[in-house]
Amino acid sequence: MREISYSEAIREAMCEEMRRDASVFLMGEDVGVFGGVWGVSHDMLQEFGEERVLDTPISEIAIVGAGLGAALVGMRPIVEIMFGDFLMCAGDQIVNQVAKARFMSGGKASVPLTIRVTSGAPGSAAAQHSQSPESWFMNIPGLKIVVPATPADAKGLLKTALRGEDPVIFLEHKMLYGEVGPVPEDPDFMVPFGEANILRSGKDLTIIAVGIMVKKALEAAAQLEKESIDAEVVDVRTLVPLDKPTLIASVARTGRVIVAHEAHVRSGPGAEIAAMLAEEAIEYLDGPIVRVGAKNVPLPYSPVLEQFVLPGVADIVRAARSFWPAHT
Amino acid sequence: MREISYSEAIREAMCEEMRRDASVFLMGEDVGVFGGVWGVSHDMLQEFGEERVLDTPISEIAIVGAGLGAALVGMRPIVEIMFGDFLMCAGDQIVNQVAKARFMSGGKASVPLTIRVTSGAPGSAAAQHSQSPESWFMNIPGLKIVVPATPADAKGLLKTALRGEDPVIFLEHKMLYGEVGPVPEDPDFMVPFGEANILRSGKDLTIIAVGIMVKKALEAAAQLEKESIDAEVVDVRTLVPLDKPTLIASVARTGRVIVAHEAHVRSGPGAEIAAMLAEEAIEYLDGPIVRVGAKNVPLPYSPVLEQFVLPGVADIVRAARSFWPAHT
Amino acid sequence: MANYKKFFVLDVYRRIYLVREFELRAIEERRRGLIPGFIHSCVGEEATAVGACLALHQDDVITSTHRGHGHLLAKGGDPKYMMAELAARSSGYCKGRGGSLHIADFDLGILGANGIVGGGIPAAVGAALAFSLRKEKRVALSFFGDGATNQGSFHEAANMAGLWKLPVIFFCENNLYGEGTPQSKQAPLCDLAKRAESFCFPGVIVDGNDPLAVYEATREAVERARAGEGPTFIEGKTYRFRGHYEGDPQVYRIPGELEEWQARDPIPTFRQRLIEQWSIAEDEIKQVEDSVQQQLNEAVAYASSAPIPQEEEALEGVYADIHGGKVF
Amino acid sequence: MANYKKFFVLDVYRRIYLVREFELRAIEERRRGLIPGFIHSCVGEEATAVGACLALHQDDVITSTHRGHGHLLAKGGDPKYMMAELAARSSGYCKGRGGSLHIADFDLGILGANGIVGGGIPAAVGAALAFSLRKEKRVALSFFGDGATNQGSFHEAANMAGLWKLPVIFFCENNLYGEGTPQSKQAPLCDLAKRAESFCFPGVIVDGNDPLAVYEATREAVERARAGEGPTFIEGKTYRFRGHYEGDPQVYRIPGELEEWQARDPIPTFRQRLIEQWSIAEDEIKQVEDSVQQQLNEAVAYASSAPIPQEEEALEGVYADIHGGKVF
Ligand SMILES: Cc1ncc(C[n+]2csc(CCOP(=O)(O)OP(=O)(O)O)c2C)c(N)n1
Ligand SMILES: Cc1ncc(C[n+]2csc(CCOP(=O)(O)OP(=O)(O)O)c2C)c(N)n1
Ligand SMILES: [Mg+2]
Ligand SMILES: [Mg+2]
Repeated sequence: MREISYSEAIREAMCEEMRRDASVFLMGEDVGVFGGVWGVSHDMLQEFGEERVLDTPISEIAIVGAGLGAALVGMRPIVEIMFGDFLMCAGDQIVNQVAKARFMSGGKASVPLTIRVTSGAPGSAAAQHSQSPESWFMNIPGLKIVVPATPADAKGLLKTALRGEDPVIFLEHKMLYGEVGPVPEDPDFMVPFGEANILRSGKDLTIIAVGIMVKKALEAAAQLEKESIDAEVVDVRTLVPLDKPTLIASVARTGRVIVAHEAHVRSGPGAEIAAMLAEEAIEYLDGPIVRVGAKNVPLPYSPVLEQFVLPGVADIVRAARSFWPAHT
Repeated sequence: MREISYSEAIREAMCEEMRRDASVFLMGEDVGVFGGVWGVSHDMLQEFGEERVLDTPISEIAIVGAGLGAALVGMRPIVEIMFGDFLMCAGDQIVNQVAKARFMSGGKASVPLTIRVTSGAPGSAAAQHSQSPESWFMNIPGLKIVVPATPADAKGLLKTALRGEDPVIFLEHKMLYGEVGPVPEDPDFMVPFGEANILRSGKDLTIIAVGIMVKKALEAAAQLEKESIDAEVVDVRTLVPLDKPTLIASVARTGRVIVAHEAHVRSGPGAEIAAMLAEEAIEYLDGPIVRVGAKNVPLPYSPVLEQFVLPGVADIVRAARSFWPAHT
Repeated sequence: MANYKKFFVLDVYRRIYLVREFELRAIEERRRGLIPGFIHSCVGEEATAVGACLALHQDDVITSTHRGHGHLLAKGGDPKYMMAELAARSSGYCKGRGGSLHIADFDLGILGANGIVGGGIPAAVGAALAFSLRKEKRVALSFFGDGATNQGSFHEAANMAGLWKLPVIFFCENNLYGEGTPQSKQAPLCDLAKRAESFCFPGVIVDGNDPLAVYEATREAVERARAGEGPTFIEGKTYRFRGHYEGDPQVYRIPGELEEWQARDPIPTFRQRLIEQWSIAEDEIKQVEDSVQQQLNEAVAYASSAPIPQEEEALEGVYADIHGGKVF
Repeated sequence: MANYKKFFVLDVYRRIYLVREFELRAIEERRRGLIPGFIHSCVGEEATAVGACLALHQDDVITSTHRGHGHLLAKGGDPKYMMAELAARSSGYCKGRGGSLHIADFDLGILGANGIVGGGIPAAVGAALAFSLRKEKRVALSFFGDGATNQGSFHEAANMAGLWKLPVIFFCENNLYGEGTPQSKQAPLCDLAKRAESFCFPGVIVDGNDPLAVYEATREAVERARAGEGPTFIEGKTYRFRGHYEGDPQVYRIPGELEEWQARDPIPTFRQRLIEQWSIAEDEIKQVEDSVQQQLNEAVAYASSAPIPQEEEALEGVYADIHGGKVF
């Protein structure tokens, strides 16, 4: 299969859907002339014109709210929020308007709105440009939350979002944009929501990973293999809906589990995953559910401090070894 | 001890601190002439005047942001956000400004800002006026999150907030305002953060409860007693900081745990509590960690639907019985 | 103005009378227990709702507020389904899930009432954006109060609309209060229409108690919008006769103010004009009034006997697609 | 204007020259690897920063932006500690935790740069509120860009300030771009000072490339503020010579625009005026320039040899009070 980057995969999904469906359009800060500050929408303005690739004012409330309004009258907007950190500028629109429109209207409102947003620490971007808002809206019924970890998933999950009828928060990790991998060319290639992906089978330990930590979990698994620890790596792919059956089945096989994400540990996405397992899979557990995530401090500017705060391969390896005290 | 309501206890804490410390003032929508839409600040305008009890425009961003700015130059503002649901209007100020100011400035900024906010469902107030934002900001380092369940704690915890140096989100459950209980008159009575309160000792089961669910947990425990189930009820009192040692010790004694809160189950405060226990106390557990909370749907207007969605005494009782299949 | 045909002005009267009587009936039915939730009545403000919506087509859209009954009725909402919604019934507009604050009907172009002050304004802009992108000659009109002009959402949405010359009308019902705080204590200017200048579209002030004046101002704005000339801000000066919500003690009112405005009550004033200006017989007016009363009797009867939702209905309508139940 | 003393104008020159050279040096040091993070330089916009801060006292406060180096230097920031912060060192202003986007020094009245567009404006209003409540004659000045005037935070904060006549100055540096989008595509008007009319305080337009014109406008605003006459909005028309951030491909620039503005470069322009208008000898100017170069050499030397933070420092300064470690 031809290989393209995560960034190109996202662009391809947008372009294909915009060609296919006139109701899809893209709007956000600097998505047009600039091509997106991360370059994801480069040259889309040229292909689709100013009416379908809209540079907006720096107005997150209006961007999300206008996306909602356009969706309510039949469009399928993609709105880009440049950094996940800025989602909170539009907090009310996301939580009280977008998420609840369908339910409050008795199921009549359809909000096929995709909010594309970058997440994660790109390196020394400090506390307001490095956050992983993975769990910020998980408590809010009505939203779906998608965390692609590979180019293929980025494309396939985005297509599912764009063809669906529900609002989706689509989290693109900045440090994954450059990742290259095989991506199907089939224009109808879609990855369904709510299906976790077992990327590596293993019998000793399950590593449930979110977003960029999938890559690190695979690296950790490769290291652990040398220590004769056979780790299974599961990519959740979507946090809402969460594929409980796959996660539970994996834990049932291995009896040990690490949940890894770049978000802060406290009330990160791992909290929900761990709590779900502690409720529904406790009988399979042979040890604690260990969470690996950013320490509970804002992201620091200094590379030394930042690396200390962020979770890495070594943290997963260390956590895995802790299940077998002889190893540590 | 004399008994006063939760609402009066909050008012008393504010008044005492305002008398004691000229840098404390109250600002929010309708807190002055109206006395707060929940009546909490009634007649405070009369005592303290327009310069210390400020009616603001309907501008949550400005209210929280002005609180931050005033705090940065030495004031100790109390800002009231009328409904927890509206916190998201000021999401950026809370998450990116207030929470991070100290850290980002290398520890130099002090933000002694208390954000008082109502939470919970008052009955048929529907999806935008009933939410329990208990966990919305738990992922954000830099904030403290306080959930008083009794009049005494309301007063004592608020005083700790007002005399502290850190930003606090102080969640007042609307249906607790009328609760009456003993409250110390000592003007220096304070309840420290990070100390859970064991309200009822029991040996069979620990019910960790948040906010209004403390009351319901006690009711459930009384019912369970009749079925010879001896439940311990622990009030977390503060979600950040969380008193892990007390929670773990309780679970170590009982081996069974229910976490109860009014927030939605998914990624509610119980997710973090359960995950923490699954990580640090799993060896003590004789069964699953059961979460009792609102179902994962927006709060409905209809009383029938709302009661179905909200967690109640019966849900706790049912969850408790599930540990002893013979009971169910 | 005398140019209006008799049947037209009689119909205008029917509409404002319907709004008034609907509100009074709803208040009455709330007192009697049929209606469980809050009511923010628009008694005294019927002329803005009716005058504005008269200038719209059915396929034009509105967004409304917490004080929305008049807007909804004026845009074609059926009192039966509205009353049933207020009574939290399955056959109400939102199947009992939304209540007064969240009534919506997409077939009628009612994109929703709103519980968040200023929360619906961006969606109206988004709808207008969709109309503009699709080259449809439809317009969006957003109702909001004086208090809402102090929200960031208003500013961001108005800027976007002015920038892109979208077919949207910002209709501000300036009733001199935001909850218990006078408008003069919420903003430093009393003619809010001036705020349109920040966004380079016209701001028009109109007697909000005169339905024909409102109609004419809105008609002009609609014409401009349909002609691609962009938004208009209309400020209707009016007054709320009852509490912010039913039960509001109204301690904040300036003595004499209510009486002054009641002397300009839109209902009897317009009724008198029917007789004097259009020589309509008392009898004919009575007939209209009777038919409205009849309609409301039916609405109340309908609501009273409409089915109460079943518990499980609470789980419907959160998502279009629940992925095999995984999203709950 | 010719009235200014020679030592004063020479000092003004020293300041703008310092800002320019600091930026160039920082850019150079970033290229050489001393500085790890992004730099949003203010090259071309030195006169607004310097002119505005000249009108302030040390105990007046400012809030700044992502393009804040000039503001901070102008308010008295020490290039040594600034450079050390950019180099992520322990002796930087924020101990390496904040970086360029978050430099603050409360002793100098620098309440903080900001990574959120418009994010610092409400805090300036809050500081002004505190000054006003305490009857201090201090003022707050908030710097922000043209793009920030489209944020809800600006609107809410400006309304509150206008309403309460607070001693705050809204200083808009209109550099014709917000990131890659021209100002004219972000708002429907180019004279943003007009927006002050919405809040009933004066809006003043000034040549942002002339430090004395900026100084005079700000001095007047400061006088008004200290006299209790409320806020002023000052719009300094200026232009950014370099990319939005270092590395920005700048595809969005209108051909010829940069050259036009470079012809009005504030540094050589003002230098020439020193010679022509104040008859200052080339030699004297050179001396000033040399001393600035010397200062910057020292700053870079200081930063280069300053200690790199230790990992554990990341855990400091999140809270004032960590409750026995429980908050992590
Ligand atoms: C964001 C937000 N803040 C506060 C409230 C509480 N609240 C509901 S209505 C209201 C007053 C609104 O005033 P205005 O916009 O003038 O409308 P009116 O009630 O006068 O029709 C307030 C403060 C809210 N619903 N949403
Ligand atoms: C709320 C928010 N949205 C978007 C951004 C990304 N961003 C950083 S600077 C910038 C442009 C700001 O333009 P302006 O206010 O004119 O300031 P300038 O960069 O021109 O000095 C943008 C969009 C941000 N930091 N914060
Ligand atoms: Mg009003
Ligand atoms: Mg700019």
